[in-house]
Amino acid sequence: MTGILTKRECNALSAFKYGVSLYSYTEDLGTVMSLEDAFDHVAGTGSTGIEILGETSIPTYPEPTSAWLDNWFALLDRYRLEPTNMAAWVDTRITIGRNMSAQEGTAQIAQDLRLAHRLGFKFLRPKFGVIDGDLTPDPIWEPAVERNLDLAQQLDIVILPEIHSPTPIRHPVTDAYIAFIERTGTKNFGLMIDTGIFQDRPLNKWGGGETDEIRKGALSFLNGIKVPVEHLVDVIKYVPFIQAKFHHIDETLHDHHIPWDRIIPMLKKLGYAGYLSSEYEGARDPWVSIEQVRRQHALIRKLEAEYDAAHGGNLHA
Amino acid sequence: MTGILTKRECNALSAFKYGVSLYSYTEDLGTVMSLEDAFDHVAGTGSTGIEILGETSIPTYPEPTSAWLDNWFALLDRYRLEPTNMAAWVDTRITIGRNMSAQEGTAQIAQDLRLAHRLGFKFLRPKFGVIDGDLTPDPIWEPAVERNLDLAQQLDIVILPEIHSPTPIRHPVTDAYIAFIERTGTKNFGLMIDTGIFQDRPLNKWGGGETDEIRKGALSFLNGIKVPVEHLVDVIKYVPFIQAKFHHIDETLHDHHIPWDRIIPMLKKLGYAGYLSSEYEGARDPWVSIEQVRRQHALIRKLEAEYDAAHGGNLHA
Amino acid sequence: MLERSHIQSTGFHNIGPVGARTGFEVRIRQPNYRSSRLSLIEGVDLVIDGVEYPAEQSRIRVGDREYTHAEMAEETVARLYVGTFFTVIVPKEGGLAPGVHHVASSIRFRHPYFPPQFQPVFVRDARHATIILP
Amino acid sequence: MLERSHIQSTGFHNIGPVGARTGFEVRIRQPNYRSSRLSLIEGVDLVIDGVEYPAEQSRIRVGDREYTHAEMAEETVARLYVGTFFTVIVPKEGGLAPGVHHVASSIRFRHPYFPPQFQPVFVRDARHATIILP
Ligand SMILES: [Mn+2]
Ligand SMILES: [Mn+2]
Repeated sequence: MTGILTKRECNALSAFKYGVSLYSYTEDLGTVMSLEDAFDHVAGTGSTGIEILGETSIPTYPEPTSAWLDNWFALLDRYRLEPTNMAAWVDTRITIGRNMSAQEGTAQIAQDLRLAHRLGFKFLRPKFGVIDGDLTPDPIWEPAVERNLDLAQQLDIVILPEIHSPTPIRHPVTDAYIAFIERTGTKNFGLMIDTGIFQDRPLNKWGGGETDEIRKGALSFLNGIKVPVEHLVDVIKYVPFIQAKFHHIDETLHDHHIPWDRIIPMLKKLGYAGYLSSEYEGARDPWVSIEQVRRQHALIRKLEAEYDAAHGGNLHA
Repeated sequence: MTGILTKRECNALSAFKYGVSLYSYTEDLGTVMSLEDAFDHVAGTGSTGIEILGETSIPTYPEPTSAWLDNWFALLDRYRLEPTNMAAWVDTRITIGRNMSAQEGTAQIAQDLRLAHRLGFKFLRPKFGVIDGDLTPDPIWEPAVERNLDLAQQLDIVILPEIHSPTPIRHPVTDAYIAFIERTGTKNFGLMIDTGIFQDRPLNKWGGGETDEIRKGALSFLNGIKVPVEHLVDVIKYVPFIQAKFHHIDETLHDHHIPWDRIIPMLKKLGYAGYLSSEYEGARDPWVSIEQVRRQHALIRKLEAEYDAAHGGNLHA
Repeated sequence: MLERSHIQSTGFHNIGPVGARTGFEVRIRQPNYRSSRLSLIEGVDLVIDGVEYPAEQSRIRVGDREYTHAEMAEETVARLYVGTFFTVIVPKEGGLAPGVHHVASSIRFRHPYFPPQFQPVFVRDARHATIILP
Repeated sequence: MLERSHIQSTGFHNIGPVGARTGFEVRIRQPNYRSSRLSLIEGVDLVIDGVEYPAEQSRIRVGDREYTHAEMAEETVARLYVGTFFTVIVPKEGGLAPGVHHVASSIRFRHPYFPPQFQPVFVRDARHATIILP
């Protein structure tokens, strides 16, 4: 390819940033892997970013000890990693008989925003409880987020609800988030895409710790909701961060469920230059996750390099 | 049983002491288990004693850091365990072309005696290199030990070579150790029995990290050398410590290789009142060792209780 | 570090005076991928050698603190952290016999982000474990 | 903590400048039950995708220090501790291609307490491992 590049082509040659969510190492953490080991594995992929689950990674969440904080910053420094997204939860059905009020939800998000900021994160993903089989978030999500927009701006953090299977891109839940962004004009709320929405072949294992009961009830979900990658066009301008969900990549670098060969060219074409943060969610036999994450990085980097080679070379190298 | 007990019967009612060697957790240590975890597992068996391998358990052997020493004593205190035996090695064939001199062997043992003493151990088991297929120890063993007898006495440590399969009790190697004790009159040298010498059924797995080459060459060894438990009578007066080697105990508390139902009554009859320090050496799948050690303690305690019940009750409870 | 199985080998033992045991304890690893407010755990049911010990009759110890089933349900601040265990304390006159037992556990998790029809989720495990001291 | 397999996932990577790689490295867990003077390790042979990389042509890094095969043989003080890894540094022009490789390792241990006819003992492992960056 020669000649002057169009604006879109220039964008297309921006590079992905690579990261890993410690969710990938679920069950390994605490049984065969320490937080420091996890840093080593993330850095060993050539990543620049690390994503944590606040209440999982911080042993005294919501209040880290000063020793933990010292260690956190020492690890970031030693392994040359930057904090990307911190995952958090708003446990709306907080007891069996009572739901959180909007005020409690607001306090939860404010607490997590402050914690994420202390640790150096740029994104906060709150996971709200849902009220129905369509996974409609508890209505407190909107006031709880809105009352925190000023705080998020002060702390320079973007709050990102996750577009996660079985909720697709074109869905009232996603529409409601976009309407909120348009109404408030905020720069501190956006969408996080979880690539599990593109899954197009059935899962026979699931790493989320769920059991037979779930499996039977949610069978169609586990077959993959097969969102067409073209739907990214609708929302990409609201998407500063992507969780690269996957379940199994074999020795030939073939992913059995997620169509990276369509996702990656589309993200490149759309000029996405944010993180792809690995979220392995497959077999939880000890240590399998470490190698699976490495395979995903090899696969995605290869697809990115192929796209770059086919579109005028890697200008950002 | 009623009436006045004979001297032997009184002796027979002395109680075993229970301990665990961290050798049991080989391969788990450093992959799924920390030193502190190991203390927890040992204490969880109801043991009072802990046995370590000096160069395995001390990450900067031969010189522990002061932080490690502080932690060691804190763990002993927290888990109410006493140090029993420290295993050590005299690597006689120290390079491919050169053997240790008697002077070097002496220095090695002195170093380990001092280290064992610092950590509070009462026994030191040096494992010498051998010079032939009969497992005859390198002749430096005798001067290297003899030159350390005064030091051992000062430090109140008993040096214990291990009577380990395929070397039985009635063997020139054992005879030489006993002759040494008789000649020197020392109280700081004795025999450690490894219960692997009583193995009377073949092993199909071996946990020592050895490979096919060894397995083929040492086949008769792996079948068990079947030392009669009655041979303990010959040497028990030189035996202050026993390593309770075993390989597999099933869910019915049946040991597949070691005849505890003969060993335990014999040790009771002989009035043995020292430690039985578990040495699990079986399948090394992660975490299996923890449960195997617990089964051994349940089995041996049951046999001890049965013996006591049949011989006038447990006077030491 | 904890064993991968939910039920831990160490910590399975009788409680109460020797000869007059009042029950037994089992250590369970918090197996979920995130820490959990105690109020999100609706109970831990055990089955030992086929005998059921339902959550409602046991207590749970987290660190140094013990909770009844009703207290757990209202505890919205204290958490079961990932990488830690909790202890199920089960009353049983005489305790369990020394030897190997078959132990099954089922944790009833409420995940607020799961649809209402999937509440609670039962997270199960089973294994052999050994009581050493009578 | 290290992976149970001798060959570690992390640490398997090319070395030298991008575009002009000079070789690759593999991390190996010290798999013996006791720490080992370097002089007791007579070498670490690798086979990657069927291609042999004999110990004599590699170097070993322990902590910050690198050893040639000959230097290892004479190093009687420094040890490979249990719970730690060492790195095998293999010269190979261009390095290894990104992707999944089959990696086999064989450590030649000399155990002085084994009879002379069993020296050295070859302690082997094998697995798939991934090179990420070209
Ligand atoms: Mn996700
Ligand atoms: Mn032994």
